[in-house]
Amino acid sequence: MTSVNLQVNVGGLLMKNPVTVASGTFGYGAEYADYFDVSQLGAVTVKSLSLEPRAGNPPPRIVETPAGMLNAIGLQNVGLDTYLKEKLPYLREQKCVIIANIYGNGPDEYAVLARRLEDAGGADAIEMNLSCPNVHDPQNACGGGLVAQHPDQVARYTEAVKQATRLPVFVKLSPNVTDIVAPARAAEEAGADAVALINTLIGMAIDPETQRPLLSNIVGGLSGPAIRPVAVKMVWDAARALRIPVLGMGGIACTEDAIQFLLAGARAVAVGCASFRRPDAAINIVRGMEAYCRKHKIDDINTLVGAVKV
Amino acid sequence: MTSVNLQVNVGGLLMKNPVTVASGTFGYGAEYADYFDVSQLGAVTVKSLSLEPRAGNPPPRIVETPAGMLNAIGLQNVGLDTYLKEKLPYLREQKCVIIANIYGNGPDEYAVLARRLEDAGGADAIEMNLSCPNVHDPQNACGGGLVAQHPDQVARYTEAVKQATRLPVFVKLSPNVTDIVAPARAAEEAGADAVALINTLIGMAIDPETQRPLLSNIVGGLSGPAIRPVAVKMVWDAARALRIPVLGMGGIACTEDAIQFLLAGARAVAVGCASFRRPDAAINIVRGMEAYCRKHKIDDINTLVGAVKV
Amino acid sequence: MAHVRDCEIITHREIAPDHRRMVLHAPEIAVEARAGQFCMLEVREGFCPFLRRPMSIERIFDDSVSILYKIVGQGTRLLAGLQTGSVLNVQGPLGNGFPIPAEEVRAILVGGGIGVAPLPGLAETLVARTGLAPEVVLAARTEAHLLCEQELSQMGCPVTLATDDGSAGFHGFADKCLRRLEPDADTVVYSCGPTVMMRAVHTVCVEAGARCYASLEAEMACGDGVCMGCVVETNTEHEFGKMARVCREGPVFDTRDIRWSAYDVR
Amino acid sequence: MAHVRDCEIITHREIAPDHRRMVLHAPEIAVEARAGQFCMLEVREGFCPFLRRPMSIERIFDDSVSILYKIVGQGTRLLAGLQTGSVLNVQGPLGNGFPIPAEEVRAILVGGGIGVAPLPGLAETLVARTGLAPEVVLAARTEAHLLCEQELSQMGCPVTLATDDGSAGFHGFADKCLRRLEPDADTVVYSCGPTVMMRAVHTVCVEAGARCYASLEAEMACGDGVCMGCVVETNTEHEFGKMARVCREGPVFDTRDIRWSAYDVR
Ligand SMILES: Cc1cc2nc3c(=O)[nH]c(=O)nc-3n(C[C@H](O)[C@H](O)[C@H](O)COP(=O)(O)OP(=O)(O)OC[C@H]3O[C@@H](n4cnc5c(N)ncnc54)[C@H](O)[C@@H]3O)c2cc1C
Ligand SMILES: Cc1cc2nc3c(=O)[nH]c(=O)nc-3n(C[C@H](O)[C@H](O)[C@H](O)COP(=O)(O)OP(=O)(O)OC[C@H]3O[C@@H](n4cnc5c(N)ncnc54)[C@H](O)[C@@H]3O)c2cc1C
Ligand SMILES: Cc1cc2nc3c(=O)[nH]c(=O)nc-3n(C[C@H](O)[C@H](O)[C@H](O)COP(=O)(O)O)c2cc1C
Ligand SMILES: Cc1cc2nc3c(=O)[nH]c(=O)nc-3n(C[C@H](O)[C@H](O)[C@H](O)COP(=O)(O)O)c2cc1C
Ligand code: FES
Ligand code: FES
Repeated sequence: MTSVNLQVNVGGLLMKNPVTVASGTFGYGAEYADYFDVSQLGAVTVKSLSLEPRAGNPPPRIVETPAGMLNAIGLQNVGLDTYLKEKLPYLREQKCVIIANIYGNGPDEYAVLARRLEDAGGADAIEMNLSCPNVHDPQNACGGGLVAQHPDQVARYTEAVKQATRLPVFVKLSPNVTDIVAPARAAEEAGADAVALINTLIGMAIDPETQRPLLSNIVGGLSGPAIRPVAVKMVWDAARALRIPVLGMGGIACTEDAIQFLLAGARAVAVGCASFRRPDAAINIVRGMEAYCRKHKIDDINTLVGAVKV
Repeated sequence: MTSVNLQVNVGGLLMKNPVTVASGTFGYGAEYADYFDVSQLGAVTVKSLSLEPRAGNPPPRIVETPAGMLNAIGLQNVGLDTYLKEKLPYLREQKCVIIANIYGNGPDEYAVLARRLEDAGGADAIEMNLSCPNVHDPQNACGGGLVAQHPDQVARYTEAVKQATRLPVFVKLSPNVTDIVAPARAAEEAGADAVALINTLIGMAIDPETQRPLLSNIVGGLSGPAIRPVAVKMVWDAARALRIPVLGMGGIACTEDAIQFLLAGARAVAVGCASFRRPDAAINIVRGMEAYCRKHKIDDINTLVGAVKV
Repeated sequence: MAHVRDCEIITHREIAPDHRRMVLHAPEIAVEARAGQFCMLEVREGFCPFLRRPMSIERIFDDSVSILYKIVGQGTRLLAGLQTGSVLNVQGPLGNGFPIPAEEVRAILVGGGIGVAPLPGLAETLVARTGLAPEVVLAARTEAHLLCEQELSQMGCPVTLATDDGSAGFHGFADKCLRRLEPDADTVVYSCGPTVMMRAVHTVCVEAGARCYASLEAEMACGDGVCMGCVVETNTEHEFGKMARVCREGPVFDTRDIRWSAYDVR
Repeated sequence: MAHVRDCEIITHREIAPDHRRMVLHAPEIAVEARAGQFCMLEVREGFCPFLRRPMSIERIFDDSVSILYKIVGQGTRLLAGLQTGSVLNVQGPLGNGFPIPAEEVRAILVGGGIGVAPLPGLAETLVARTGLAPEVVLAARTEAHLLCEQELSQMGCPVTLATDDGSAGFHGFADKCLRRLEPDADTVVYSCGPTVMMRAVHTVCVEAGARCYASLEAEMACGDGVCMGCVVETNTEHEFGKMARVCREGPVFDTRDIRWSAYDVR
């Protein structure tokens, strides 16, 4: 076997390997350039971008939990303009493939974000964050909850973005649903090119001494190895039900974790808060995948996708 | 302060302290008698009982995960008759308060189980397991999923049991729902005396070497400290929405964990798979609660319930 | 009666590549333990790894027990990092030991790889109770992986070695080697090792009409009979029917009671 | 440029009850580090605890750095258990150091409790760059908790002690003690310690017209500016507006830039 093909096509986005990073855990790429050449990743997914800069929630925003963490950042980000002016040039210079994760109030803002990103060459794919537990979208027309918890809303938001851009559109879903297939299918039917899952699980922690929540936002999103089994299961469910690809994430820390997601049906994976512990986690997984394929005599990583033997 | 009141009333069940064990993690009580006097717990909750003995799923049934585990036991149990004949006498002799967790196919079986348990003096309260991810109830009239994922079914099952017994009835719910309040409220409106939550989160793990699921049942239920933040959040949601009490569980391993649940609104708590690691985990929490109350100058543990300062 | 105790590590030595013996100061456990029982070890504080690790008791001393283990994954690697004098939380003794014949009887012990772990204690008990040292077949992949030969020889056991690669003793598998020892209806065979080995040993015993016991392994969460995680399919009914708990009804089973074919699907 | 490296623990000593100093062999980190920067330590392998622990660099040597820490919870307890010669994964140097005046200027360092940690390195740098040893106020609850007095004295720093209980030096808080030293508009004050102390020091400096820098703490996940977890409210705009990252825009801030009142609600 001379070489292993690691290239994957995620709903029209060509990635030279199936590894990206999870939005909000890798900044805008440059922050981790000290540790490795970030252009070697299949793609860099940037922190959720909103039209205007967002200040996020008051601190404390972080709590450590067993094998994971809760965050209640609240989507603090530089906003679209600053992204295009100050963050994008570095990523383009490095020749990174860019997945721009976006967050808006209502479908129109999502659409504007997508269109302006496309126009400015600010993204190679759009990931719609419909599932952040730390913010509230007043235009989610279904009496509270996350957009991703309401299939009809998922469809509405997805359609708006699909009409606004020709870039591949990924819809990022929440695990806090009775059946992940419902919103996933709604996204597919509305034209999404892929679904991304999972976002964090809603959680809460209380300090028994002060008797107050440990996050100023009271609740936050749970991530990390703790949630990996939940994520693998949801990827498996979604991948079997859909024709469009799944971008899998949730607790991936090493190659073996990433392989589980591919076997469960993910076309590509994103490494999230594991980077906080090991900034080179994602690139090590790229290397590990190649080694895994050689060991198992696999010449194309795509053959692993959904190949779990049940 | 002379003494601390630890007694709580969970929907009519008097417990001398707010600590029981989670069904399926403590057998029928006698198994742990080597380690401590199990009658010192507020109650002993027994493994789900079905009318007939159940063989459960084929092995492997257990996978370790970060800060937790997946299980796919499939409710293997001795069945009601053997329970009454061989397990109950010990519990009664020890003067344990008994929460009998039951599982049936369809509402009628649940009702029969509850009635027969009451008639035989086999329980002081009934906990309806409507949320086991490892079995399939063919009579759940909603096209798959768990009974606890369908509020209308929760109501139907709860009503059947409430008509069959005068014992306090607890309804055990699943975290795999979009909004825990919906099934919780359905249980309350159908007459439940308390809700118990959370059961395990559905999860999956794949062996990257063999490329096969690590559980013969493919999927299983995730428990342990990993899921604690999810459980605390759901207890908080349910407790604020309901008038009936909440029995909280999910990842409790020490006193501080248990206090979090009380502060979030649980009237009592259940210690689950933490007992596997430390068989005396539950009784240590009883002791720890008393110490906590003394330290914080609390003379009645009930004042902590729902007292989180938000 | 089982205990949960912080136990001091009295000695901890490498006995073969990736194999270690640990002696634990555990008076309450030692006094109750019988050959073939096991302990659950909390390999480190915190929740990663979350579960205890089951380990057979190798030998039972006055106020200590020894274990013999192979480094295979995270838990055993952490175990290997513990220093003499440090403390390990041990739960045990758990499960049922090997059935010991009341009178003098020919016994053959078959241990494969790290499966030899409970056999020194068993040999010792057989010598003490029946007055007769059992014969032993020690099998391993290569010579370097043969364990406890000296120990067993010193107890007076005639030891036959077998290696998969022929680097020491008989060239071939344990069951072949056992067959050569010609067990008969008056022989009792005890085996512990890989499932395929125990199954083959069982087959030999069935043909020879010998009694045969095997010490099984299974994924365990509680070790105490409460989680129902560790079951094996049996031919007869136990407390929970034909899905018997390895930790409670076992780990030692009469091999005729095991539904060996259930392993085919795994 | 930050690095992630396995570093050998060269020395590890208790310097006061529950307080330790650890010297780490970290040539790449040492060569880049400046006083006031910090490292993120992976206290142990595995996922419990999940996050690294931020620790200020105390002093910078040729090919090593030292840290000074207080045992307060699980992470620092595990750190305390690491033996000399063992290896710790270290990420650093991170954040911005203390601004160092170009010319000779009166500097006063105020350290409270374990907050003294970054001050020895700062004093050393000030001596090297400005030729003048800074004055130091060392404050702690009791005499036993006063840290680094000898070290700082040896660098030529006039050290004033202050204890909450009067068991050594000035009886009272650090800000009172600072006021007695009469800082003025030509003084630069550096402080590190409990938030209430730094805030009080800030107030003294505002009144005196002195420049004042403080090294802040916050819950950190990444230490690298990507998670947005560690923010503090500021009065001026930074890269991410008025919610500045302690790990990136800090940990050292001009105290006039901090919205101290934001701490009231916590
Ligand atoms: C009753 C009993 C007695 C045993 N006695 C010994 C002994 O004396 N010496 C010895 O070296 N080994 C023995 N084993 C096997 C030993 O428990 C495993 O090798 C060990 O748990 C592996 O842990 P790990 O973290 O290093 O490996 P990992 O592969 O990382 O373990 C992952 C998970 O799988 C479980 N697991 C892995 N292998 C086994 C196994 N073979 N059996 C049960 N669970 C397993 C672990 O408990 C853990 O939950 C025994 C097993 C049982 C059930
Ligand atoms: C930039 C910076 C520099 C620091 N320098 C030092 C130093 O030189 N010496 C020293 O002893 N301590 C220092 N600290 C504080 C130190 O990081 C905490 O004491 C330590 O993380 C506590 O960990 P633990 O597991 O023992 O405590 P736990 O209370 O169990 O920690 C639980 C969680 O809270 C976080 N946490 C707890 N306390 C703090 C804190 N004060 N600041 C930030 N996060 C915290 C931990 O990182 C962890 O995520 C510094 C903190 C920061 C942000
Ligand atoms: C600190 C933090 C910030 C995050 N911010 C975002 C975000 O801005 N947009 C988004 O879609 N997801 C965000 N996420 C969710 C992650 O992208 C990812 O879906 C989740 O963390 C699960 O993956 P992990 O367990 O590997 O971290 C964030 C997660 C963390 C931990
Ligand atoms: C091995 C195992 C078996 C279980 N069996 C049952 C059961 O029979 N009935 C039930 O209602 N819940 C069962 N559960 C769920 C627990 O009662 C509890 O809801 C869940 O484990 C969460 O608590 P924990 O994280 O503290 O373990 C089981 C859990 C485990 C780990
Ligand atoms: S390990 Fe739990 S029943 Fe055997
Ligand atoms: S700790 Fe992550 S941004 Fe500062």
